[in-house]
Amino acid sequence: MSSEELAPLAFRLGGTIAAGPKTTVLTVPPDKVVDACKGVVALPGWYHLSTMTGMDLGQDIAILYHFWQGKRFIQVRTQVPKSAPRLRSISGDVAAGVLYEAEIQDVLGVAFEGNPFLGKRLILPDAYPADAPPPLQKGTDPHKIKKMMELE
Amino acid sequence: MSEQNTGEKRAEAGAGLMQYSTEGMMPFGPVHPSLKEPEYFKLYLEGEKIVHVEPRIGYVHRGIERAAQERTWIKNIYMFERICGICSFHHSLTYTEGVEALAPFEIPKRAKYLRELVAELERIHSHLLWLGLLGHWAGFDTLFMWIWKDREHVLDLEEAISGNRVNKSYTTLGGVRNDLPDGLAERIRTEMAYIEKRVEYYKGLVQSEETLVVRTKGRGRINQDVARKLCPVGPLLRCTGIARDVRAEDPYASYGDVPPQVQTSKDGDIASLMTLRLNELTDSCRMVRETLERMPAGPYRVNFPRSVPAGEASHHVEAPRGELFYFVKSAGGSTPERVKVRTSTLANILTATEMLKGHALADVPVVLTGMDPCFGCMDRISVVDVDKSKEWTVGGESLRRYGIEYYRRK
Amino acid sequence: MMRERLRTVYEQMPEPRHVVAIGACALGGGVMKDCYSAGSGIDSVVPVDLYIPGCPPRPEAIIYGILKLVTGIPDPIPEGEAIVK
Amino acid sequence: MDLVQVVELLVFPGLTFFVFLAFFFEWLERKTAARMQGRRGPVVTGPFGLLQPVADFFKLAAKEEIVPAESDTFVFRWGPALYFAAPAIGIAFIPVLGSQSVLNNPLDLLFMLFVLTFSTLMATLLGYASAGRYSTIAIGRLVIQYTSYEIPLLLAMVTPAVLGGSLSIEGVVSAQSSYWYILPAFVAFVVFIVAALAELEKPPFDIPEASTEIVGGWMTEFSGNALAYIKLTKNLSYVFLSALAVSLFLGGPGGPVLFSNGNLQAAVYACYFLLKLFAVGFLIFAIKTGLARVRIDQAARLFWTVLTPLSLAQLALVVLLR
Repeated sequence: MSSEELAPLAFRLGGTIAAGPKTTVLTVPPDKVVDACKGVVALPGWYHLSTMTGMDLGQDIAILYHFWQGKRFIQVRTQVPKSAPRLRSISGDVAAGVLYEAEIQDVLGVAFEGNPFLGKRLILPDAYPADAPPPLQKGTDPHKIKKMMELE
Repeated sequence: MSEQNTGEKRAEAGAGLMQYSTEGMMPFGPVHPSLKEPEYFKLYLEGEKIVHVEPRIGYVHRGIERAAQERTWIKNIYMFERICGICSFHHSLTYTEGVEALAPFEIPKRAKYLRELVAELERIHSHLLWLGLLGHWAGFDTLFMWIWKDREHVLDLEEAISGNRVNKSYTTLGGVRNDLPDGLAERIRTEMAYIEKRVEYYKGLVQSEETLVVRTKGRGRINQDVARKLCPVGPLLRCTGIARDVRAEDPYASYGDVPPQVQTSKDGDIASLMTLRLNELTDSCRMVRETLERMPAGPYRVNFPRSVPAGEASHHVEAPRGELFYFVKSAGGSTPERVKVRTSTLANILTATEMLKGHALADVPVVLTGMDPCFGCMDRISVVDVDKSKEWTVGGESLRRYGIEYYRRK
Repeated sequence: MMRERLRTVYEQMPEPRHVVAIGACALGGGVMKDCYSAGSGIDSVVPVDLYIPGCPPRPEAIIYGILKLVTGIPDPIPEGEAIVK
Repeated sequence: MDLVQVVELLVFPGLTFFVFLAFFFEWLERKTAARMQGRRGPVVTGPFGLLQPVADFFKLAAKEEIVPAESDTFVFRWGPALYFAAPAIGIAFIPVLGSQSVLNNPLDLLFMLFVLTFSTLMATLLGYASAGRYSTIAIGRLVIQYTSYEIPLLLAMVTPAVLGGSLSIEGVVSAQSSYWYILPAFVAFVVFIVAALAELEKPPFDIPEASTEIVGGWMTEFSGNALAYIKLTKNLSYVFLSALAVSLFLGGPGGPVLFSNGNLQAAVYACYFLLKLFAVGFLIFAIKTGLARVRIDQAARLFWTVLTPLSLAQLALVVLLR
């Protein structure tokens, strides 16, 4: 059902659609992600942004936007290279995204341009060492960070 | 983090935020009698009126999502349920059902019913806890004592079913850990009758007790437009009149067989949140009874493999505080590749600041309780006024000048 | 950060004072021990008089522990001397 | 002033007697609240936990005292003593053994008003001297609350004076030998009790010390000995205001004469007084336990728009009746 609704949007943005049993995944290039989210919330009844997930895939970082209505999820998905992790913020159009973006910025180091939390800590404690890598990036050793924070 | 590039942007963004000096700032926390967990709220006051709120919420950030990547699937259940002490079962339930969605296994029906039973018991104890705390924070300690005494009945039931009052560790991959002990069904029915009687009494009380009514009526009001924009979840969303409930819309466990009657109320203030939660309590009692009646016989658990097939799954449940969302990714190994947790309180915090604005200091505890905060879940947030793009550059005697301007505009 | 604050609060408290560590995480980190932002036991920050285990401890356990503390507090031990019973 | 008077002033029915009553009132308050809330209240120290408030007082007094660096040290140190003095002097004007009180003056009802004001003033000063943020907010609330309840309280106290045609407490008490003034001045009695709740900072008017909002209110920075005395003063004020209500509206120690012997009859009068005192105290406890805290603006609105007109109407009625 949501696949057909999404088809024109995907076509316009040059994205691809994959429909799973519960989730319809709309993959778009990073510069189209704001338009994609705007398009999803414009669909009737799809105003609810459940959350955003960031994942370290090795070379890239995947950003997932989870929208929910009824029995289905729409997942807008994009990837940014780990070497230049920046993306436009959706907080202007989908206000609920502010905190989720800030959280991803903290744990994965992705900069969301236009987010009021840009460059500020949200989830991490002040004692988290500034020179340590973001905690959810692969290869970060929790025990090393713990030592740096004098917790061990 | 590309620190060097973000400097300019930071200054730009900073200009959009409200900035006040520390005079007239009132610390609310990190350790404060009315906060059950250590959090810090900077309240900027003008007399008794709140002009700005800046919660800083990271005092219990632990780094669970990172640690989850290093533990086995089964070990993670016990860690995730310790994210939050009040809705612990819902955390483990979301996690296990999310993982089970990746594996081609059918979970026994009896296990699903048992999950719904414990989930509803937990909702009852959580809602009672909330109502008691609201009484306490409104300065009505008698209500607090009464309700928490009644809540013990539910906790005792939970202990009888699972062996522990709070962190129940009841659900597990492939079902639940143990069957319903013999003779407990009858006891649950008696206790539910008792709770229902008490809830009816409290319904009358919260409407007739004049001091409680004036403290909650019209406080922390939000409307449907704000709710659509800021995406709050759970009772906070339903009290504006939007009937969204994961249990009804996207049934999990056995909610397809024993569905809830979705409760809503119109006013969107704390008083309507109270009646809404009390109505949900009655409904939960009914659901507990129905689940017991219709529970099928059979096994309560199947064996689950140690490694989960590769794939991704999103799962959400209706925790007492609202939609609780888990995203699970498996690479086929014995540990998860990524588990993302979005707790209900994190989704509600933006709305809560919207609710606080313009209220008196005396309303802060009541309004903050209204959203039923669970800071252990929320980690840390420092909230800013997102709507206002107006520039606020105020220096030393800012608040005084702000006050003068405020009254000139009036 | 929080360590210093906790220690400050402890030192600001008027005498007599006692520290009760309640729950597995306060005792030694508990289930969160491997998390990067969680400590491993409160007794590395402030001296603890009483440990109450459990996750979470039952209310009865807390009451029992505090009663033990109230009825069985040894006299203050002079600095540098070991507790010998 | 002879020796008997000094003993009366300091021991019975003066200060010591009322301090014991203050401890007993705290016990009664805690016990009532506990029973109403389904708890047991103090049970450990003394029979039925009767000595718990005394134990608490000495425990607190023995604790280390902390003086904040930014506070006004002189006021911070000596203020609690003056704060204690207010109700301690006030109770000497309450007749306990018959219609005679230890200290008396033809205008002592006005002096009572001064004592009540002085008590609030001292609280304000103490909060101000401790220079904490919570204290500052609390004294703001305290002053607003004071300006709201003072006029109804004054009018409620004047009503029995008009009825008795006297401005002394003794005069009002002896004028009530035929009937109690609660009958013609019931509204004034209600207003007095509500205003007393505000003066005592008890729910629903515990706004200046709302623990869930501003920690300990204006007492936040106090500890040890000073806090022990502040708490004792609060309990003493409790007794003092209840005693004032008894004297003004319930005929004080008056009642049937049982003995011709003067001393025995004095003991009977003391019993009458205590019974009425506990009745009033109990009434205040029950109201306090059953209500939530209102906001400061709601409290001010209640006093200005409801209680002030009510007490004015009551006074006018009484003046017309006479």
